[in-house]
Amino acid sequence: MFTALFNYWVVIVLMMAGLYIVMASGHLVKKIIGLNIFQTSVFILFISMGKVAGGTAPILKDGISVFSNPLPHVLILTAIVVGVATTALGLAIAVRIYEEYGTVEEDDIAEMDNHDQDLDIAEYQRIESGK
Amino acid sequence: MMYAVTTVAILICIGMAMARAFLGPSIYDRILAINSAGTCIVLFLSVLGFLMGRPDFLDIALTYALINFTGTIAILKFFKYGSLGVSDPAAPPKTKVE
Amino acid sequence: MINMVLLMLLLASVYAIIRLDRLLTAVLLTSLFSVLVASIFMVLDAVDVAFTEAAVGAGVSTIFFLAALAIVGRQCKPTPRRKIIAPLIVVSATGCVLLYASLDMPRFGEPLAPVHQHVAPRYLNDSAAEVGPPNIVTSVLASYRGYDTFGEVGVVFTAFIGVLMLLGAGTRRTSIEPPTPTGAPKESMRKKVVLKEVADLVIAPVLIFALYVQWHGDFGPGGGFQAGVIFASGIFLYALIYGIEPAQRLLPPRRLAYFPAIGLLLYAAVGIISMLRGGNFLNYSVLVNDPLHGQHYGILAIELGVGITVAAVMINIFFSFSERSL
Amino acid sequence: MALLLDIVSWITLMIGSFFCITAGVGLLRMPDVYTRAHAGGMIDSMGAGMIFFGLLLQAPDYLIAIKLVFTFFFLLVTSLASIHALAQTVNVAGVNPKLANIVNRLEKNRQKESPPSN
Repeated sequence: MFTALFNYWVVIVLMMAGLYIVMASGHLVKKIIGLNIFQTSVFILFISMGKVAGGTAPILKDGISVFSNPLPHVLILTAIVVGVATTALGLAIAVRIYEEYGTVEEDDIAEMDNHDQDLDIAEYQRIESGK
Repeated sequence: MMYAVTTVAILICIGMAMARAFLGPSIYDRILAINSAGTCIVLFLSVLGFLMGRPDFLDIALTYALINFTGTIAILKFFKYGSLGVSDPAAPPKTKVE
Repeated sequence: MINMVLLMLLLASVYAIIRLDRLLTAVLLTSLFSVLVASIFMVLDAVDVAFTEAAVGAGVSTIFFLAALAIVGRQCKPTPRRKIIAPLIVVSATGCVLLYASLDMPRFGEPLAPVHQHVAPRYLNDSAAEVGPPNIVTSVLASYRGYDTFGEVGVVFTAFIGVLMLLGAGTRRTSIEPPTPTGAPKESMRKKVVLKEVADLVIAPVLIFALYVQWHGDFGPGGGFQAGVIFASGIFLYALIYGIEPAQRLLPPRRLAYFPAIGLLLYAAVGIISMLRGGNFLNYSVLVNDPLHGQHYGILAIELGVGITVAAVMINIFFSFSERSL
Repeated sequence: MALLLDIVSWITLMIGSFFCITAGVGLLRMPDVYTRAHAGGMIDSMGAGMIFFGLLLQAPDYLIAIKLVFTFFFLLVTSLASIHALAQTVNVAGVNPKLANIVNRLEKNRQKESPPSN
C-alpha cells in the first residue's frame, strides 16, 4: 500500500507545493517557479504511470522482453521543451511588466492600477459635474 | 552488489551536499553545494546504468557533466556583473597596462 | 527503493524553495530540483525524458531565469503572514481530495494497469517491423504520433513569436559599453583565463555531442528536442564567456530569426511530400519505394526540423533577454 | 581474469565511495567556503576518478568505455574549473578565509620564539 502509491502521493504534495507558491508569493518570477514545480509534478505522475515492474527502458535489445510504456515518455518529452518555451514567454511578460511599472510585486502593481483607476474616476466625475 | 553499495554512498553524498545547500550561510556555499550535488548526480547516473544492467545510457551523465558547467558559469557571471550579456569578461581590461 | 530516496530528496528541495525567501536561492534550488527529477525519470526507465530534463533543467531553464532576474532585480519581499493562511487552507483541502482520489489509482508498476492495455502493446510489439528504429520512443514520437509532435513544435514556435513580440530581437542597443562592475577590483577580470581555456575546450565537444544526439536518436536516447537544447547550451556558453556581441556576430539575430520557421516548414514539407505521393499527411512509408526506408528518411528529416526549431528558438530567446539587460 | 577484474573493480569502487562520503562530510562540517570548496573538489577528482575507473573495468563494449572516459574527462575539467571560478569570486568579493587568522597567528608566534637571524 505505502510503496504502491508513494509516487502518487509525492506527486500530489509537489503539485500542492507549486500551487501554494503561485498563490502565496507576490513576486511574478517566484510565481513562475511555482508553475514550473507544478508542471514537473505532472511529468512525474505520467512517467510513474508508465513504469512496468521488472521492465526496462523502451529501447529494443536482444534478450529483453519487458519494457515500460513508451507513450507517456513521448508525451512528456515534448511537454518539457514546450514547458521551457512557455516559461520563457512568462518571464518575457514579467520583464515587460517590470519595464512598465518598475516592479514585479503583485501588490504594488495592483495598487498602482487602483490608483490610476481612482484618478480616472475623479477625472470623469470632474467632467460630469462641470457639464 | 558493488554497484548497489556505490549507489548508496553516492546518495548519501547527494543528501549531505543538499543539506549544505539548505543550510549554507552565504550564497557561495549554496552554489558550491549545488555544483557538488550535480557532480554526484553524474556519478549516480553512470552507476545506475550498470546497476540496472543496461549501461548504454551514459549519454545522460555526459550531457549533464557538460551542461552543469554552463549553469555554474551563468550563475557566477550573474553574480559578478549582474547581467548575462556583458561583452568579453575574459579579455583583460583595456585600462590596465602591463 | 532508490526511487523513494530520490523522491524524498525532491520533497526536501521543494520545502527549501518555499522556506528560503531569497529569489536567487530559489532559482539555484530549482536547477537542483530539475536534476533530481531527471534522475528519477532515469530510475523509472524514461531515458529520453531524463535526457531532456537534464539538458533543459540544468542549462536552458536556469539561464532564462537568471536572464530575467538580471532585468527585474533580485529583491523579493517576504510573504506577509496574513497571506499565508488562505492559500494554505485551499492547498490542504485540494491535497486531501487528491489523496483520497489516489487510493483508486492502479498500483505502481502494475503490468495490468489500464494504461498499458490500449496502444502500448502495439508500439512495443510491432514498431520494429512497421517503423524500424530500436528506440521505440523515437518511432512513436516521429512516426505514430508525428501529428502531435508537429503540434508541439508549433507551440514552441508560437512561444517564440510571443517572446519576439514582447521583447524584440535583433534590435541591438546603442549603449554597448559594458557597465563597470562596482566594488570589484580590476585585476579580478584578468584572472578569468582558466575559465576561458576550459570553455574553449568544452564548447566544441558540446556542439559535436549535440550532433551525435541528433543523429543517434534512432538507436539510443536522443533526438531533435534534446539535440536542439544541447546545441543551444553550447552557444549560451560561448555567449557567457565571450560576451553577447561576439555570439551575435557568429549568429546574426536577424538571420537567426528565420530558423524556427525553417525547421517547422521542413517538418510540414515532409508531410506535404508524403501527401503528394499519395499517402496521408506525415505517412513516411510512401516517401520512397521501400516503406521501411521511407520511414527512416522521414524520421531523420522531421527530427532535423525539430532540432533546428528548438535550437534556434532557445538561442533567440536568450539573445532577446540578455540584450535587454545590457 | 574476470574474477581479478571484479576484485579490482570492488576495490576501486569502494575507494571512490569512501572519498564521496568523506567529501560529503567535509561539505557539511568544514568551517568556511574555501575549505568546503576543497571538499567539493574531492568528489570530482578522487571520487569520480576511482568510480569511473571501476566502471571502466566492467564496461561491456568499446562505445561504453569511450563514453565513460569522456564523461570523466569533462567532469574533471569543467567541475574543477567552476570550483576554481567560485573560489576566485569569493576571494574578489572580499571574504577572508577563517583559517587565515590562525595561520597568521602561528606565523607570528614562530617569529617571536625564534630570534631574528640578521
